[in-house]
Amino acid sequence: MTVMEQRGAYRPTPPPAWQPRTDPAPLLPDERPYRVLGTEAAAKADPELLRRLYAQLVRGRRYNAQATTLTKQGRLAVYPSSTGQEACQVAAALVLQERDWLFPSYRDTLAAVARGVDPVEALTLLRGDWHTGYDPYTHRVAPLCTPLATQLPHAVGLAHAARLRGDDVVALAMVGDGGTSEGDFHEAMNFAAVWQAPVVFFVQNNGFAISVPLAKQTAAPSLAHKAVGYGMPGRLVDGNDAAAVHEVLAEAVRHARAGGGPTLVEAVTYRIEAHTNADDATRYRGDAEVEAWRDHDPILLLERELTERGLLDEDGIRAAREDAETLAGDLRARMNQDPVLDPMDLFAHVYDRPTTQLLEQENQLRAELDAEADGPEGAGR
Amino acid sequence: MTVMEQRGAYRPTPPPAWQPRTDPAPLLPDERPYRVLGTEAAAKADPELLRRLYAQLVRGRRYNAQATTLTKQGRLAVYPSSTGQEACQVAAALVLQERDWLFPSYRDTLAAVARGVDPVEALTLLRGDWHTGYDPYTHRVAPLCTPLATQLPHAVGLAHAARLRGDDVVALAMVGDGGTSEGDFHEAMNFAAVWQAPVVFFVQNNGFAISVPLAKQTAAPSLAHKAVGYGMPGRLVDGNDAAAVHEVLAEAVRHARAGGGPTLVEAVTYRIEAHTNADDATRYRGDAEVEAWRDHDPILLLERELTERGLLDEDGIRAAREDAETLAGDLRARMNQDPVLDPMDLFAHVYDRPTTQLLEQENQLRAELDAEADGPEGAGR
Amino acid sequence: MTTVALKPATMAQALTRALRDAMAADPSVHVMGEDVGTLGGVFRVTDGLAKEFGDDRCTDTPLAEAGILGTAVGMAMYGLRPVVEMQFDAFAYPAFEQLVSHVARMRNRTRGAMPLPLTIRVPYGGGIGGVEHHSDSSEAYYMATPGLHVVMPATVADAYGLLRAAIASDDPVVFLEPKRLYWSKDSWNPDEPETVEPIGRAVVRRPGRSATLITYGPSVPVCLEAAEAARAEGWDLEVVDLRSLVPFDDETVTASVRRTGRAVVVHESNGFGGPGGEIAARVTERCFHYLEAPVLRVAGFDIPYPPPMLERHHLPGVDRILDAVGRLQWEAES
Amino acid sequence: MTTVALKPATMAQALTRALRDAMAADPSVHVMGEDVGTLGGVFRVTDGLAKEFGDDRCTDTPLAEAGILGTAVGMAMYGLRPVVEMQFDAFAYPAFEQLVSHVARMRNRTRGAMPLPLTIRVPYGGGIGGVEHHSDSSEAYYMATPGLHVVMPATVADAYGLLRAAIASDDPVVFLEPKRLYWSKDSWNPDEPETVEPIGRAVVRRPGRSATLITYGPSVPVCLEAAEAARAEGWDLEVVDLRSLVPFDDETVTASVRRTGRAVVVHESNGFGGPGGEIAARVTERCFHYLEAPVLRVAGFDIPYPPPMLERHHLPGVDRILDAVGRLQWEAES
Ligand SMILES: Cc1ncc(C[n+]2csc(CCOP(=O)(O)OP(=O)(O)O)c2C)c(N)n1
Ligand SMILES: Cc1ncc(C[n+]2csc(CCOP(=O)(O)OP(=O)(O)O)c2C)c(N)n1
Ligand SMILES: [Mg+2]
Ligand SMILES: [Mg+2]
Repeated sequence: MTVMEQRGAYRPTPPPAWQPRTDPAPLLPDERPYRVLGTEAAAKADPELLRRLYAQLVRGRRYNAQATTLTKQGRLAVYPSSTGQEACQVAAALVLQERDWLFPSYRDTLAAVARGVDPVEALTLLRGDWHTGYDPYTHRVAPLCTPLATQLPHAVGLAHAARLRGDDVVALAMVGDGGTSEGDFHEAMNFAAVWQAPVVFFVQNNGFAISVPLAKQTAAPSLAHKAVGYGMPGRLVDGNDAAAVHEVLAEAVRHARAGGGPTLVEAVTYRIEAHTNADDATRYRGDAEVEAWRDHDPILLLERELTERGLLDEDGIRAAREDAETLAGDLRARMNQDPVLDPMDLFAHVYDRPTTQLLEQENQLRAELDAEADGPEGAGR
Repeated sequence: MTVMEQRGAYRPTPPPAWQPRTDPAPLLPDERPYRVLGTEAAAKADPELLRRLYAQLVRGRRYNAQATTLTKQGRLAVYPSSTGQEACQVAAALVLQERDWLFPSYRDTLAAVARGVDPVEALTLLRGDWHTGYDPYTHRVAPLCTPLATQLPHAVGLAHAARLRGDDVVALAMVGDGGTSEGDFHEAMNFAAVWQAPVVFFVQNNGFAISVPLAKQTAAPSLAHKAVGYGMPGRLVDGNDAAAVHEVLAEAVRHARAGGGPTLVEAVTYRIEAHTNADDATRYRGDAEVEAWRDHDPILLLERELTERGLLDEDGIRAAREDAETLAGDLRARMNQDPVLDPMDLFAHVYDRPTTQLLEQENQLRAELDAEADGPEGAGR
Repeated sequence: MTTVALKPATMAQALTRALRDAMAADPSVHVMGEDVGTLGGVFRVTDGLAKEFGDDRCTDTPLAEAGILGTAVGMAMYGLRPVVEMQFDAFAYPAFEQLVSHVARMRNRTRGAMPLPLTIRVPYGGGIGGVEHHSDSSEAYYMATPGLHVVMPATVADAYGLLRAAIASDDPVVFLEPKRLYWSKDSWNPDEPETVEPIGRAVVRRPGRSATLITYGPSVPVCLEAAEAARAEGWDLEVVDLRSLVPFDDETVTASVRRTGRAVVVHESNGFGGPGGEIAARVTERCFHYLEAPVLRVAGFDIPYPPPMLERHHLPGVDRILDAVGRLQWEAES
Repeated sequence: MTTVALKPATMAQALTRALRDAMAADPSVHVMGEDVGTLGGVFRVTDGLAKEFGDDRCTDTPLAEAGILGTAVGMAMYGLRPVVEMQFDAFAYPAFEQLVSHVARMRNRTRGAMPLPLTIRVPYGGGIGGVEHHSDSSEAYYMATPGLHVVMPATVADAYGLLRAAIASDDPVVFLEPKRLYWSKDSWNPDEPETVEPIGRAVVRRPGRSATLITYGPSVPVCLEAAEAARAEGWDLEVVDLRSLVPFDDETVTASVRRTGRAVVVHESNGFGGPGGEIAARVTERCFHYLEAPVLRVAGFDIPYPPPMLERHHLPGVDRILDAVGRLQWEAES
């Protein structure tokens, strides 16, 4: 008996399991980055919001400049600047409610600061006196994350947990263009979509992963196109247009909050400074490119919009800058003080209760420090 | 001076770096799985190819049955059957040239066998006398890969290396629906697209990852939709339609060979047996579902097409089954012999030359075995 | 005093019971992993939990270990107590970065503000005829990672007690379940399971005076068997079951070796770079003048885990242990 | 005999030269990693290679370590000799599964048919003021993985000789480059670099009679400094530079300790579960009756790597080494 005979008549049906599921069309991003400033959409933007964004951009720029200066003075071990990316940083912070969570990467101290974290605490990691300088629960800002894309599953898990608990909490997780190549990006996106977790994945595509340009990072039509492969919407936005970034993120946050699941937002922006102060950007890009982006500066774009529409005048500009100077001055003053360090902290938080081994080691270090303090002899070594 | 004043007039241009790249439309898969058998496309298929596919499907089904029997007899430690998926297995093997490479997973021994690997050698891993039973270079079949999706970057690297060397070689890498969730899937897809490596990613979506159904694995419109996020074409095919699978894979192989880069092919199929003989499929799926798929059996579909078109008669069917019986008989006979094992092999291939530590351990084991052989005393323990 | 009805139970059953009791006692305990829900896990350790507590408390995840552990980190950040299952030892490797760079460090990184009460269950070790990647002993990686606890039960009662303690711990615990002991039976009362075992205490499984066998997990029964066999040779061996590599119970181990003056460390993981080196070194540091012979090690060979048909040559067995005991320089005695 | 003009060169320069010479000598050598091309690597070790050999020989990859190592495996399968750079020690963890489950085992899995001539360069260790995840010492993970060679140079000449040997090896080599020695200088003739060093041979960097310091990589200069300082205390310390943890040169180490009768193992990686345990244990096994005191260990504390401002308290320094030497029970001598 042939298989055919066994199973009876032939039915030219498609495979039984197959059912077209989500329609991919609404998941696909626009063809070009969404813009608000300088377009008709700007008229609909809330003037108060635009002014708030402006003030924060000016503050953010000044913060970046101050932090960069502090590296030159040896007050910070390293600083990955977000100069040029302030619109993304600020919008990410402002778009969230107090109960929401922000998951920043090493480059996103400004977002943390804009959300309310004390700048000195935000910079602790980069000053080098401890890893995380702030209590993540105070402002619901996860520790600055250095291993690329590893913060993304954390955001998914937290958002999922909040939903399980019935809490109205959205998590917004930031990652760079380079970070999208990591396996953890993929796994986080997939978990979020399957769980319909209230997460917004926010990619700042600043054109480079250290020296590697986007073209060597991906062949995708855009990073936002990755969303469709997970069954979530992808959105593409001009990352230097603070109003556009805020609007797109706000929509994604609303969508997540309403139970609609995650969104992937790609903001096209540019890293004006080198990767960090330790990097030499002239090795991999020309001045012309940087200059072109300076013409597309986020503060420039917003300032133009606001002044043209009479929402900002010289006084307003001055006020914003004074506020920024206050921040910078305070930061400078406090960062110029040496942090108070207790070497015993090395052992205090490895475990809930230290193991006997750690207690022994703690005693050893204490004895060494006591000896150092006592005699001038040991100090030399 | 405001930023605006510094940079001159406001230009409402999009961000400088932005240029729409690849058009996503041609990358998107069809709405429904592509079919050949029972459709008009079947008329264009090469009858010789269809007959070859048929003979291989029958062989493959018999091979699966024999291997399953061998597990029941304790001759195989474990067997992940590809019963129901033979169209995918066979097409993957037949679509490649001799110089091409196949990267199978643990479930794809049949593809290896269809490509020419001795069935006993293909089953070595699952019998348990060694890990890989065949020399990968003989038939250009990579070792059966167990850690999910980890074979995919290997395929990309090999294809990339071949291209760098100027060799006309394509790599076809097989992975399951579950495997697409792993980070290595993502990283391999991305590298392949960025490098335009001549690789075909072949996903056998058999509905389950052990017990986990596809709906818990992904929320994507289809697995083939993942392709667009990497900038490569995604293709969706009825995995039980051998002619369709062969055609889609052949096109992807041609595309890769011509320098067009990678393709992701999703074949919708079904795992008729349990995950392995150690699994109990009744815990997570009902008979009705399995029965529905039996009606959509790959041999059934092809047999019907061939007989209806007069390309296959009773003699042809008998010949195919006799050939399959020969394979099964030979496999049975040879697998019923105990493999000859040399415990010293444990040390022979850890390094090019054994370390002194391994030499010591080898001596220890040899002495133990000698003692065991000598006296009846030690044998008891 | 009431007598408790002890019935034989397997280690797998005790683990299931521990999960169930923990979930019942604390709604923040969530089980997650590949096939843990509907199927009840490939070793059936999570059997029935999804049914009893719902899919949200016992969740079949997508197939991605870094994703599983990474999302569990996020859940723990929010106050849940995830209990993650890695399907097999070697399939925990994709999650290695999450484990080392986040799980082990989050508390320390945040000065204690953000502890991660996470349990990572890993069916581990060989002896079950598994094909490659299904029999790794990976504890050396974990014990070399400060911030993790590394626990492995060897008895049915400990499986329950230690898993409860792991889940209750405010620190991340890598909980290594010896695969080949899943079906080992013991008299154990599932209706009145033993109290939660504190993590970090070794236990003397068999007192003895001639030498100490220091071991854990899957090698404990082998050592007990060796100790029985050793009586024929006139050796009275003490067997110490470490129960956790981190924290390490120096006190119990040191006391035993000081008493016996001789020691052999036994484990199934590769010898070179394996836990035995650490154990032998620290025992020697603490007991040097009590030692009649160097602390010896009986371990898996320094090879990738063998295929099923050859694994018996790799695994430390009674003979190899007795052989090592025989090399503990007994001449001085006689 | 011609005199060779020795000029000071840094370890980073010697490594660059080794890569360049290997690429020039063998067209199958390919360098790949994050930022290795245009930028020349974040430590500039691959500087100039893309220019000289083209992007296909020195390739900036996408940012994905498992992808980098996994594709390198495929390239090696096809007969190339990939030299992979992991940007920092902790950023090699995402590639852990590829490393353990494939790189270390492919030769063994295929009975020698498919060796993987792969070099994995990892800038490693602390002492450079790096923020978290930039200063890990991960050698314990690698040495516990059979199938890998684990090599770490401590001198400029060895950096060249060992890297050439690693690239020439038909086995995978994890090549650990001590970050804080990148800019260390040495007299070394870049025009006539030293011959390729065989992997697996330790070297006595300083002969001595009182005790042996066993060390490697970043701790070698510290031990040499300690040995100098020890002269003031009347100790003549021998310093053995292992140069590779796998293969391990038992012969050189055993000979030294048998001669001196005392030993301290020094490394920067965490003590517990670190390489020191293995080393101390095997030295003790082989030298028990020659030892006047237990082999001691001076290592990093059992904590996650500290922030820059505290790392000096963590790293083994001269004082701690001398302290350990002082605890080697010298009473017997006097
Ligand atoms: C897993 C991992 N690999 C490598 C690095 C080293 N690294 C730090 S930043 C960086 C580039 C990241 O680029 P992108 O994601 O685009 O973010 P950006 O720096 O541009 O904000 C690299 C490679 C890291 N931090 N983590
Ligand atoms: C990294 C990894 N994790 C887990 C496993 C255990 N495992 C083996 S097969 C399997 C399911 C795979 O499903 P799928 O990819 O759909 O392939 P199929 O078995 O259906 O062919 C799992 C979870 C594994 N082999 N590797
Ligand atoms: Mg970037
Ligand atoms: Mg499947």
